[in-house]
This record gives sequence, structure tokens and C-alpha cells, in this order.
Amino acid sequence: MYNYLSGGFSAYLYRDLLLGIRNKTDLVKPLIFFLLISALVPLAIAPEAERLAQLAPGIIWILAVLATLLSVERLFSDDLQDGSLEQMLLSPNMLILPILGKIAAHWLMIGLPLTLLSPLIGIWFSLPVVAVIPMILSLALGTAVLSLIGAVGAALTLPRQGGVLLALLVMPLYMPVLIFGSATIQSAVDGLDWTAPLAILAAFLAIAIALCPLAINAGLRLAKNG
Amino acid sequence: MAATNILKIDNLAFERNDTLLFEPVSLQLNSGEALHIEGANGAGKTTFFQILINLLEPSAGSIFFRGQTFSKCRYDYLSDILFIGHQSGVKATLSVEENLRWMSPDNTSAEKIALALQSVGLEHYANMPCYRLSAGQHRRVALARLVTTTASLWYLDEPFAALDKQGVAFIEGCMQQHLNSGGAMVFSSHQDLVKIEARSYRLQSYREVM
Amino acid sequence: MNLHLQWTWFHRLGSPRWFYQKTQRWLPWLSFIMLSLLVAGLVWGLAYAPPDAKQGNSFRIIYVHVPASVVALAGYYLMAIAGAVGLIWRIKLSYMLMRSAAPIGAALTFIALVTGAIWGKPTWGAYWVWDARITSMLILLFLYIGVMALRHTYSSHEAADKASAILGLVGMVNVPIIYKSVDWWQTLHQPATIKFTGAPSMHPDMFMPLVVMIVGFYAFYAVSLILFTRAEILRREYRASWVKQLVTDKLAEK
Amino acid sequence: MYFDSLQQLIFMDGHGVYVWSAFIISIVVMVGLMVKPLCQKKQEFKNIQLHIKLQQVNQAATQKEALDASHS
Repeated sequence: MYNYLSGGFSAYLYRDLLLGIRNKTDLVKPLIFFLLISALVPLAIAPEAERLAQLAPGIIWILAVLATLLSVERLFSDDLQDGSLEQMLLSPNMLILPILGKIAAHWLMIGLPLTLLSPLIGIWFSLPVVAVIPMILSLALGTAVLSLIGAVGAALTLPRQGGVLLALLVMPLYMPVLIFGSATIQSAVDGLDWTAPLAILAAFLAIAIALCPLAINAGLRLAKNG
Repeated sequence: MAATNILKIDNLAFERNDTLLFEPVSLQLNSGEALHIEGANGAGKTTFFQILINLLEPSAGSIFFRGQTFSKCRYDYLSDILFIGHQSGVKATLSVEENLRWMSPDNTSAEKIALALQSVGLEHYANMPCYRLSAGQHRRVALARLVTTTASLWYLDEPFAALDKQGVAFIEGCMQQHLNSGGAMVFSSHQDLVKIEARSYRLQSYREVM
Repeated sequence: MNLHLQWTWFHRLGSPRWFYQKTQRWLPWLSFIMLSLLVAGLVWGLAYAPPDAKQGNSFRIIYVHVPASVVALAGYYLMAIAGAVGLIWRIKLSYMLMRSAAPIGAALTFIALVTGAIWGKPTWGAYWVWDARITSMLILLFLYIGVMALRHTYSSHEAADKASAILGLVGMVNVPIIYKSVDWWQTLHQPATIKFTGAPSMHPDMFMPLVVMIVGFYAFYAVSLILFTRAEILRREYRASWVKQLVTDKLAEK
Repeated sequence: MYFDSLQQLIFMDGHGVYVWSAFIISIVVMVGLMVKPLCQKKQEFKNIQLHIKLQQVNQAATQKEALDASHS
């Protein structure tokens, strides 16, 4: 069993997953949002397969960004309110591992289900079959980057709890992920080489794993001072 | 057993919005001693605790733990302190036992957990999710840590808030035992303590020199 | 010994009082340099430089658009570095510089965006085209606004300073990535027929006024930054005896 | 000068509206960036004057109190 003192990566990963499973509604909200908005798109544009397929890569990625943004806000705020953030910051170990553990849990609960749901959206939008695997891969890597960057914004806006400010801070930083994520799918649709943009997404993930926890650590320490 | 110096604070000051929050603090704490931090509301008691537990950085002054500067013994220090603040750190969706386990050190035996729950009167609630508990019971879950902890330096910020007589007696018992076994503690409270002998230190809110 | 001297110099540099008194003397000189450069560049660019072969006279907008975007981008780095210096060495002055740099940078980014849009009309026939530079500028504007807005999250300005500094650093790592990504995205979708820049291939008669304007904008940036920082110093250091002395002296003069 | 007359300089073969509006907007914003901190500085001076005055009043009051106490 885990505790906050020895609390490394797996302790926080396990705990956040457990909390997520117990609060099922919070878990399902972003996914429902993802599905609902996807269903609105054909109604708002046109039910023509060709046009939808053209827009699909972009729309899927915009929805992934919005769904992550919607959920990342609460990554630390519950912990701040009930005092467990304080206890986490008191852990003698490096805070980077608990932070990564929490983000990994967030990705497992938001990014991964989105990724798994995406083929369904692909079918709705008549996305060519060749693009499905690139889409799944790009979403899997990209949503992890989105969670990491979003967590930086969530940590910095903790005293006032996110909202529009969180979106303002995080959206510009999401831009490269959005570009290369949708480009991966688009390249596959156009029959081009889609591994190059995917490799760049992987590079973003590597950079984000290395740097984001440092910023999050520094940001969380300010929350109490707000 | 000779009393050893556990904590030494030298001219500790904290600035918020370029104003000192309290008059600089200098004090010492030896093993077996309890220190009662007093001060009017807004004198910065909670902030003072947050500096002690390394959540906030002091603007000036230094803290020594067992004779070493803080930066040199960060790991030892943090693994040897227990902090219970205003917020309990209890997760509503986890059960009482799960919460206590999370907040207790490694290898705490099942018996110890059971004992801790019993001493705060929650033995029958072990598997109940915490959102079903009252506010007072919530606090008791957090305070059950006093039984399971192995830390030698306790920081308790208003431990008696929202507790009935029984609860107060329980904490006083834990504190006494901790002091007898050579531990040390810093706490704040609005209530007068009956049993515990404690030195008191009054935080003075800072007044601008004209 | 030498190191020690440098260290004290560094700390003197970090003192708001030192900065306030020094810049008092620098300001007239800097303003003079700024005005002469800007006026010279403006007259040269507007009246003497030859028009572009393809774009005609509308290309003269380059003399504000490019300097504004160059300085706005450099300003972001300056802001982030000032924040980092504040975080590492805990120098209050450097936080003040960071705070002052944000609105100036945002305003310059705004200039770059508006002039870019105006330039777009005669060149592309539309006020807004998702050109790489303009898109990057738009993102830069959001980054600046984010740094400015983040302050209000914190009630203590020590925490606000640190948070802005962290955000600035995160942005600094990201800015080159964003620029490169947008460039790449641009080439992927619509290779622009006419690019705004291409400075090295420009004719010297067109290029020289641009250089003068860029240097002039840097001088303007310095002057504006100093003015903002001086106001910020007064705002935060109102308890310091030298500030009180300054104010009473000023009263006595009147 | 590249242009033959002032009129041509203003008109710029039909591009004058764009060029001049771009320059005028830029100049207005830049002047604003110089004026705003100067106004702020003026305001700060006023605030600090007020602060000093309040301090003096407080000081006088405490001195008077001390004096009264010693007399009685």
C-alpha cells in the first residue's frame, strides 16, 4: 500500500486513479463533451462525407485540446482545497515523481480514453481508413503533451482556479502540438509520410516530460502564497 | 537524557507585499519541549507554520535543524516532521482506513492502524468513505496520524479546532506521550491547555518604524 | 578580489535606488538618440526609399512592421531573462523590469499585428491572412497577455512575480518551437506568393532605413522600459527613505 | 526625395491610406507607451506625499499621547 511520505511516481499514480474511479462523473464528463461536440459538427457544417473528411483531422485535434483543458483545471485544485497538496509538498523526496504520477493518471483517465474513442469519431467524419492508425498514435502522444503543459497552467493559476485564464496561458503553448498532431493525420489522408510529424510530437513529449515538472513544482509552491 | 537542540530559528522574517508580516522571530526548541505559538488573528501564525515546513521561503533569517542549516538537511528534516494544518488532507472518496494509511509512514502495521482508529473512536468506521463523516470525525481521521507517525518534530496548527472534549483529551494524551519519549512540538491554539506544559511564544505583528 | 568587485557591482545594479538615480541621467541622452533615429528612419523610409517593384509604396509599412515585431520578440526574451534573474538571484529590480516589459511588449506586438493587417490589404487583398509571421505574432500577443493576466491571480506580489517569471521561462522555451512550428505549418498549407521580408536580398536603399528604424525601436524600447520601471520602483519602494527624500525635495522645489 | 511633390508623398499611388494609417497608429501607440508611465509616476508622487503626510500626523498623535501620559 502507498503513502505520501514514500510517495513516488506509482503511489500518486495509483491514488489518483483510485480517486478518479470513485468519482466516475468527473471521469466521464470530458469524454461526453468530446462525443457531443463531435456530433454537433456535422449538423453545423454539412453531412457531406467529403467535406467532413477534409475537416476531420483539425476538428478531432481541437476537441482533444478542449477536452484536456476542461479536465486539467482540477488536477491540483481538489488537492489544494482538502490540504493533501500541502502534504504532497512536504514529501522529502523529489516532487517531480509525484507530479509525473499525477499527470500520468490524468492521461490514463482523459488522454487514453479520448485516443480510444477517436476511431469512432473517425467513422462519423468518414475519415479514410489509412488515417486511423496515425490518428491513434498522434493522439496518444499528443494528449500526453497536452496534459503536461496543461498541468503547468493549472499549477500557476491555482489560487484563482483556472477558467479563462488557464485557457489563455495554455492555448498558445498548445499550438505546436495542435499543428503537428493534425498534420500527422492530414499527411496520412494525403498519402504522405506521416512518421515525420509524429516523431516531432514524440520529441515534444520528451521535452515536456523533462521540463514541465520543474515548472509545475515551482508553481505549486506559490499556490499557498496566493 | 540530556535535552538536545532540535530546532533553532534565527531572526526569521517574512515579507508579503513588501511588508514584514511579523516581528523577526528567534527561538530554540529542545527535545521534550513544546512550544505554544500565540498571536492575534492575522499575526501570521499559519504563515509561520508554512515557513517552518518549507512551503514558504523566509525573506530573511535561518532555520537550523539539529544544528544543521536547513538546506543541508532538507531530506532528514522533511522525513522527521509531522504537520497537521487547518485542512486535514483527508480525501472524501477514500475510506477512513485508506486515508489513514496514506498519511502514515511505510510499514505501519495493521494493528497500529486499528489502534489509531480506536483511539480516535473511529474503529467502526474503518471502511466508510469519508464523505459520510461529520466535520469533527474528518478531523479525527487526520489526527489519528499522531498515533501512527514516527516523526520526532510535530507541527500542529490549531489541532483543537472543531473537536469535542474527548478529542481534546486524546490529542493532549498523544502530545504528552510524544514529549515524554523525547519528541518536540510546535503548536498553535486558542484554547488554554490543561495538561501540557508548554513555553509560549507570541508572534507580534510588524509595526512600521516611523 | 576581482570576483568580489563584480559581485558588489552586480548588487548595486540590482538596487532600485541605484537604477533610479542612474537612469535619471541616462534618460535625456537615450531619448535624444531615440528621437533622432526614429525621425531619420521615418523620413528616409517614407520619402526617400524607392518603392518595391511588386508591392509599390505599400511596402513602406515594413519600416514599422518589422522593427515592431523584431523588438516585440526580443522583448519577450528580455522579459523572461529578467524573470529568471529574479528567480535565481532574488533581485527585486529584475522583477520590476520583467513586470514593466510585459505591457510594452504587448503594445509592440499589437503594432506589428495591426500594421501587418493593413499591409495585407493592398498586398493580398485581405486584412487578415494566416501568414507565418502574423500568426506567430498573434500567439506572441496571447503569451504577453497571459503574463500580464497571471499577476491578478496572486494577492501577494512576491508570489505574482515568481509565477510570472516561471510562465515567462516556459514561454521562452516555447517561443522558438512555436515560431518553427508555424513556419513549417505555413509551408505545408499555402506557400505565400509574396513574403513580407527577405531582408538580406533587399536593395541597400531600402534596407538601410530599415536598419535605422530597428535600432530606433530598440532605443524606444529602452526608454519606455526605463520609464515604466521608474514608476514601478516608486510604487513598490514608497517606504524607502530615499524615495521619501526624493518626494519632499520635489515638493520643496515647487 | 523619391516623390515629386508633397501631394504625391501623401497619396503614394493609392497606397497612402494604408501606409499613413499604419504609421499613425504606430506613433499613437508608441506615444502612449511613453506617456502612461509618466502619468503613473506623477500619481505615485502624489500617493507618496499622502503617505508621508499621514505618517507625520500619526507621529504627532503618538508623541502627544506620550506627552499627556507623562504629564498626568
